Amino acid sequence: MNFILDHYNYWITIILMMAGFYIVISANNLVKKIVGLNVFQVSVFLLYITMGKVSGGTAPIVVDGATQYSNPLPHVLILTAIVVGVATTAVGLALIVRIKGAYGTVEENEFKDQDDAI
Amino acid sequence: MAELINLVLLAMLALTALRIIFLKDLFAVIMLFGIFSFLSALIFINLDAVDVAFTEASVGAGISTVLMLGTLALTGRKEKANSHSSFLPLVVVCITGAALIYGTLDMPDFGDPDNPVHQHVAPRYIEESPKEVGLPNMVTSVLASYRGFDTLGEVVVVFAALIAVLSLLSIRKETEQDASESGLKSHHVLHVVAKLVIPLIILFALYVQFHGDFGPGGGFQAGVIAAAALILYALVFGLPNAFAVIGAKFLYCMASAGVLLYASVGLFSMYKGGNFLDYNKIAAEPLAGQHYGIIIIELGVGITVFAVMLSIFYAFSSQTARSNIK
Amino acid sequence: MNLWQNVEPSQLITLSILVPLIGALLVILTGKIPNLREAITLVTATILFSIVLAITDFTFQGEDMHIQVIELFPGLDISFEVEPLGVLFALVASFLWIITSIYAIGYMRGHNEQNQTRFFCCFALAISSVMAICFSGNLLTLFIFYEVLTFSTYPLVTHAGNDAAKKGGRIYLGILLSTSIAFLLLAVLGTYSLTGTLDFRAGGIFDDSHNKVILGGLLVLFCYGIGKAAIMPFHRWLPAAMVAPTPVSALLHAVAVVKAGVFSILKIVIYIFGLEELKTLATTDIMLYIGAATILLSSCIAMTKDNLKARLAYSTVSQLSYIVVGALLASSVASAGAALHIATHAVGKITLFFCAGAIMVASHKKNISEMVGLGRKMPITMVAFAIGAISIIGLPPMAGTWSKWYLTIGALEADKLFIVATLMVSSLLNIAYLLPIPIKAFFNTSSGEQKPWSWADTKEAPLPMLIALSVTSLACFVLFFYPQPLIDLINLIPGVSTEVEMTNNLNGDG
Amino acid sequence: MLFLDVISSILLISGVFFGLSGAIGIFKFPDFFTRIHAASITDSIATILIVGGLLLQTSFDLNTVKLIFILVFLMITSPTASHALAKSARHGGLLTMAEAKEKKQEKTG
Amino acid sequence: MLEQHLAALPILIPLLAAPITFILGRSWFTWLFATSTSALACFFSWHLLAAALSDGVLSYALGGWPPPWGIELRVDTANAFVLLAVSTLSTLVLVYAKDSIEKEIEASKHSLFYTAHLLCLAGLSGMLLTGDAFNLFVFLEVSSLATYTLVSLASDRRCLTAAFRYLVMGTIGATFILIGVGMLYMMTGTLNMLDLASRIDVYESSRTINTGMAFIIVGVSIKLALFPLHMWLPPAYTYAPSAVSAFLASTATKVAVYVMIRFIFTVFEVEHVFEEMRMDLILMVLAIVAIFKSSYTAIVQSNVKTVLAYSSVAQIGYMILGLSLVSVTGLMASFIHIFNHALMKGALFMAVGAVFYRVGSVDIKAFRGLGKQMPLTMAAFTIAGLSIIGVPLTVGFISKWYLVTAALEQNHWVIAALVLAGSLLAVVYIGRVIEAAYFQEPTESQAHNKIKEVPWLMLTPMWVLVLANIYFGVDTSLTTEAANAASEWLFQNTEMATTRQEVIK
Repeated sequence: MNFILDHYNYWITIILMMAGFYIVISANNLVKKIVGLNVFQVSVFLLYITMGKVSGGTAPIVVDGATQYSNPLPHVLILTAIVVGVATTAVGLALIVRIKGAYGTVEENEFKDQDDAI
Repeated sequence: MAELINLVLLAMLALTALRIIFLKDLFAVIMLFGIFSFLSALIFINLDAVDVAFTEASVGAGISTVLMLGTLALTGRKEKANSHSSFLPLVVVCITGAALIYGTLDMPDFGDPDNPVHQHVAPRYIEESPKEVGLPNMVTSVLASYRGFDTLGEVVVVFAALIAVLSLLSIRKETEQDASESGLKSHHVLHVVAKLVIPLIILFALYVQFHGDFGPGGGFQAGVIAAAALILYALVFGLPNAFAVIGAKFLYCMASAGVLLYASVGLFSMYKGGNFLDYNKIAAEPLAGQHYGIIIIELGVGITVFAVMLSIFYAFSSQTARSNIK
Repeated sequence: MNLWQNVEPSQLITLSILVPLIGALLVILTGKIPNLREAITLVTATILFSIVLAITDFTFQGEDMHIQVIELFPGLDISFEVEPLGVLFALVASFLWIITSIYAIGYMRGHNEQNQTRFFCCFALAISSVMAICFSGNLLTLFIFYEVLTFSTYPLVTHAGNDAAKKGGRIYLGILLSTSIAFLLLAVLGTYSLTGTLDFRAGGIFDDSHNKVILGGLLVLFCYGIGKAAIMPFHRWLPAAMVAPTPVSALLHAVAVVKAGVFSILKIVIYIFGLEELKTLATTDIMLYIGAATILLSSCIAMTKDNLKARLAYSTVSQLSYIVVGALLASSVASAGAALHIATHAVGKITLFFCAGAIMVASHKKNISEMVGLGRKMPITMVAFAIGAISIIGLPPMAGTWSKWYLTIGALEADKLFIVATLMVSSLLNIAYLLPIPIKAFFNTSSGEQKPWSWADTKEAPLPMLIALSVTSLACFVLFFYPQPLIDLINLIPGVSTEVEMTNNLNGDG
Repeated sequence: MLFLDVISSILLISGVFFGLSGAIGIFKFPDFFTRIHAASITDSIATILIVGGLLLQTSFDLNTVKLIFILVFLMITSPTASHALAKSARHGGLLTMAEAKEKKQEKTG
Repeated sequence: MLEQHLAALPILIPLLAAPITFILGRSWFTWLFATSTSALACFFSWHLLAAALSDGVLSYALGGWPPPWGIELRVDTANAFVLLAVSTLSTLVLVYAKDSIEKEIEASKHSLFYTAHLLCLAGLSGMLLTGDAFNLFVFLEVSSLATYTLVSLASDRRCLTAAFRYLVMGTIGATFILIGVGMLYMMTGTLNMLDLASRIDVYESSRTINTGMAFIIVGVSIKLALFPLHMWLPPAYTYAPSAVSAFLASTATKVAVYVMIRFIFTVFEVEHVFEEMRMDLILMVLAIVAIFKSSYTAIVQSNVKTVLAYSSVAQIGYMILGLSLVSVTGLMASFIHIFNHALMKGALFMAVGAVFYRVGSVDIKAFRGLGKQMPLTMAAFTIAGLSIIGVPLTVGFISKWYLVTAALEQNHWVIAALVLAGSLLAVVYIGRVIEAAYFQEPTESQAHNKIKEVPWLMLTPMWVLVLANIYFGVDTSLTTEAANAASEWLFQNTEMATTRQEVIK
């Protein structure tokens, strides 16, 4: 039981990751793919933050009287990763806008058909 | 108590994610994603990651969602029925998931202070950084000083995103008669409130920017918040007016300048005989050097993030405007 | 005789490779002036021959000649070394290059061929790489220039540029390149990983410590990897390459390229495996029988061909396997015979090709059935053809006699009666497919009354061609009566010498 | 202090109640305008009550000031957002339930 | 002063130059600036390789913080060698790009192209030199974002879908790496690669670490387009502008291969990955399937750029095969092939780009008769093509030689034979193009408008690469020495890590 409680966080995180991953590879609509990608990434962020938590610790900002702080390193890494994620999202969305303009659709199978037709 | 909140939030997160899979209405999908982001920000707070929560709320839930909605305006909000089989993706996902679950079996217990992750590198950050870097916010110390090179890379990623978006979507100034069309012209209440709120937002952005050393916040969050202020302006008063306030060309220069400002701190420390980004060498006193260095690079980060986020918004919304005219 | 006394002997190797290369460059530069271009070709060929003669001289003097050019891999370099077998091949190739150049001038002009500059340039390049193969000091060098030779002759094969030429070129390159990459390179690397060296060494680099099964596999890989030796079933490229202009077929596909193949096999057998080691391998016999089968089968195919060049091509396939068989008999006499056959078959077959080209230029006939009565209009050509044919068959007083003689003795010595029988049957087949051609040309009595075509406007071929084919047919005679220098040279090959002397005595008695 | 705690609890509980009712309203109400009515209750009264409750929990330091700022900010922005939504809906030609009924009657009549 | 910062300069120079290039806007000077910056980076990477060859390992602590607390740049022979290939190719491609992009990219986007190119160079250099697992992820994303930009700059609309597919797959790969790094960090508490190596206790094999390793390997495999995760590569290379294809094909995947080698050999112990988890078998099988399947696919394509793209997937198979042989020679073969393949593919894509510049199409039909019309370009294509096939006196032969030697060292005769058989397939797909160029008549429309040779600014870099193909195929001392030092260093590294562990304890 303890084992389950101790790993509950990880498992939910993994379920989230897999939900996101599934959306990415199964979705036909490009916007949804990007949403899936974001869900996937945010879940990975959760994994990192989860491992940085110390029970009974506080946020890693020096406060008088606090003895135990959570690990600041995962926070730093994820700050970086979040920004990287939004950068990727922006590029992906810009591509979608252009694809819509060029093909008239953002459904993967439809523009594949158009390409094959050429 | 915290554990319980955590459990509930995680469960809500899982529900949201599963709902996203099955919804066909893309607008709802994006809204759910915004909720997902906010929920995860809450979890981050609960797990003591205040800086991350701040960033996730402003960047993940804020800018990402805005951009997605902007895209949606151009591409249509219904997902068509999926024709191809979803069997293979399911298998792939199951295998990946099984691998991950297998990986968790040896993972250390959640929150245990004896975990290896808290042992080796982190203690120095926690114990020494207030002395070595002189900032109470350890996240900022690590971000800007110990791992300053990562952060430089991160700014460059943002800059690269700008290059990518510009190469895909060009920003064009609308002509005068189009200007009357755009914006929420008839919303007088909005106009008034926006005028009231925008200065406050910018003030808040500045607070976040310069208070990042002491509390949660820093260049990223500040840049995004400041960009949000101008995005609000552009939404309410129309894109042409926003261009009049800050033109695209100027933003490009700002984006480059931010990166260069960051890097120039590194170069200056090289000039002073230290390694790249060695703030100790910037000033006579190492602590003062750390302080100057961090303030300047955070400023660089803020400038670049602000300029890039706003330019990306410009790029998307000028596409929308053009398609509306058509 | 030796014009190159002042040159360091080892530098002669460099010169022998560089001279044709420089010749090729000059040919390109003077491409606009045909007379000058062809003069350069001739001069280059003559210089090369004199260099090779000098090298021969030094070889007889027992001079040790070797150079290292560059280290390609640690401990493995591109190096050249003179040894008697290579000298023999170099002599043949460089001498025949002069003749072929003379012939080619007549042929190319008589035929009004396109792209003559490219032709002469590639020709010189091919000779250059043949020289490099002759003097290669290790297997790596041999392999590299083997490939260079393939590529430099490809433009010659596809010279005509029409569909047939392209098809031929594709088969040519396809077979030679694939076999060399898939089998030969593997065999070379296998040898390297087994022994840690690729140097040619007297008595071979393998010894009893190596796994026999692997060595047997390597032998098969070598035999098939050297596709230029045209062992069945990888012989298809040779008939296909006959689309090339006749001088190319003559020099390259009767002498330089195919001989480079069998020369490589011979060299590998003698210097890599060693004759003693070869005897112990199981696959030697298998390859021997495949070689014998190639001899017989291709002779049979040759009989069915009406196109003269195709018939000659299959004849070449058959004759090449003589040399392969000679090498694989693993007897020193047979090896000597095989080495000698390189020279004797070369002069014989080149004569036949010259004649085929002369007939084509003069009468535009390609098929044997159309050559009835041609002997009266082109007596010199057809006489030369007869001489070449007799030499190939191996009847005295032509050069081919000696090599077949030694091969047969070698087979007897190795107790391979089956091979002896094969050689005999093959000689009969040679008679059957070669002799009818001159006979019909001179003595066509049967179809005398009805002549669907007239020979009225047919004259002898251009003078340069006649000179060339006379010289080579003369060489067939000369080599019968005066084979001693070549035999002496062969005697110098380690592991081959003693037995040859013995047979010499035998020969003298007979 | 007990007194403050009690008041704060009352404020928080009632805030949660309004928030919950607003959420239920969003689901249960039939059309856009009624739903936005429910939503704006969550936005305005629920937040005011909750932030007010929290204010009483603080010890009147920097956090109090921050909460007051948040309160003011929310009081400005939430109604504006609801207003903008509703106005856009009107602008886009969406009818209230009553109007829709009227129109229907006109058509049938 | 520069000596001291040698390790950081190849990253910093393009990184700083990129924003400046962006501001400079569209002018002739932008090109000059970008090219000379890249040349400068190339110059320093030469120095870096020389320094690494003489001094061994160079460590540069960024921010003055000692590793593992700060980020470390760690230069050894291996990454200096790959870096040299990357920066040289970048410079040559930039020279080539000036004229090439005139026809393929809108004029208003030229400065964006140069900026993205420099960013990509900076990202790739960062990936190579960094000694920090998370920093690797950051630079991976820098290079990836720049790459998506570069691919999407072409005028053909299909480049958009190609770039999108690349983006999705690339991000999945990067996220997998992130998961893997996270798991490693969770079990060790450090991110520095060397430190990780010393703290991963392989004997007490932990399931979390094994999973983390698997995720990193899969993530990198996506980036390096290991079969069957290569689906993004062919469309991306086909529809990208030619200069971009030339740069990416010759560098981007190679850097990923290096990252894989680095993780397997320096972070996880070799014995652990290969002997306990039998990763080598999986990689070997995948590599061989990649060689044959992709070569076969290349044969049936009609677009020459697609042919070359599939050929790249096959060639990556050779590199992975080399490393899966787990020997110094095998690893050396991989390194040499990384370098050599950059030379060949660069030249090939440049030649194809030159054809596009003049003819406006890269279909195999467009190549008909070009042997006469564009002799220099097609000669370059032919020589580089022979190099891909592995003909002696070209670099391809050297790679193949070492690879087969490595296979035979361990008595893998079948693999040796398969490698050589694989190059036969290369004969076919390269041969098709060459045959079209030299032995087929031009199509009617092409015969009419006289096709000339491309400008010298395009020919020069192409021929520099072609000559390099021959030079390094004859004088192999530089490549062999560097690759040998690199692979030996990587094999010794395991010992180094253990000694270091003792010191820390």
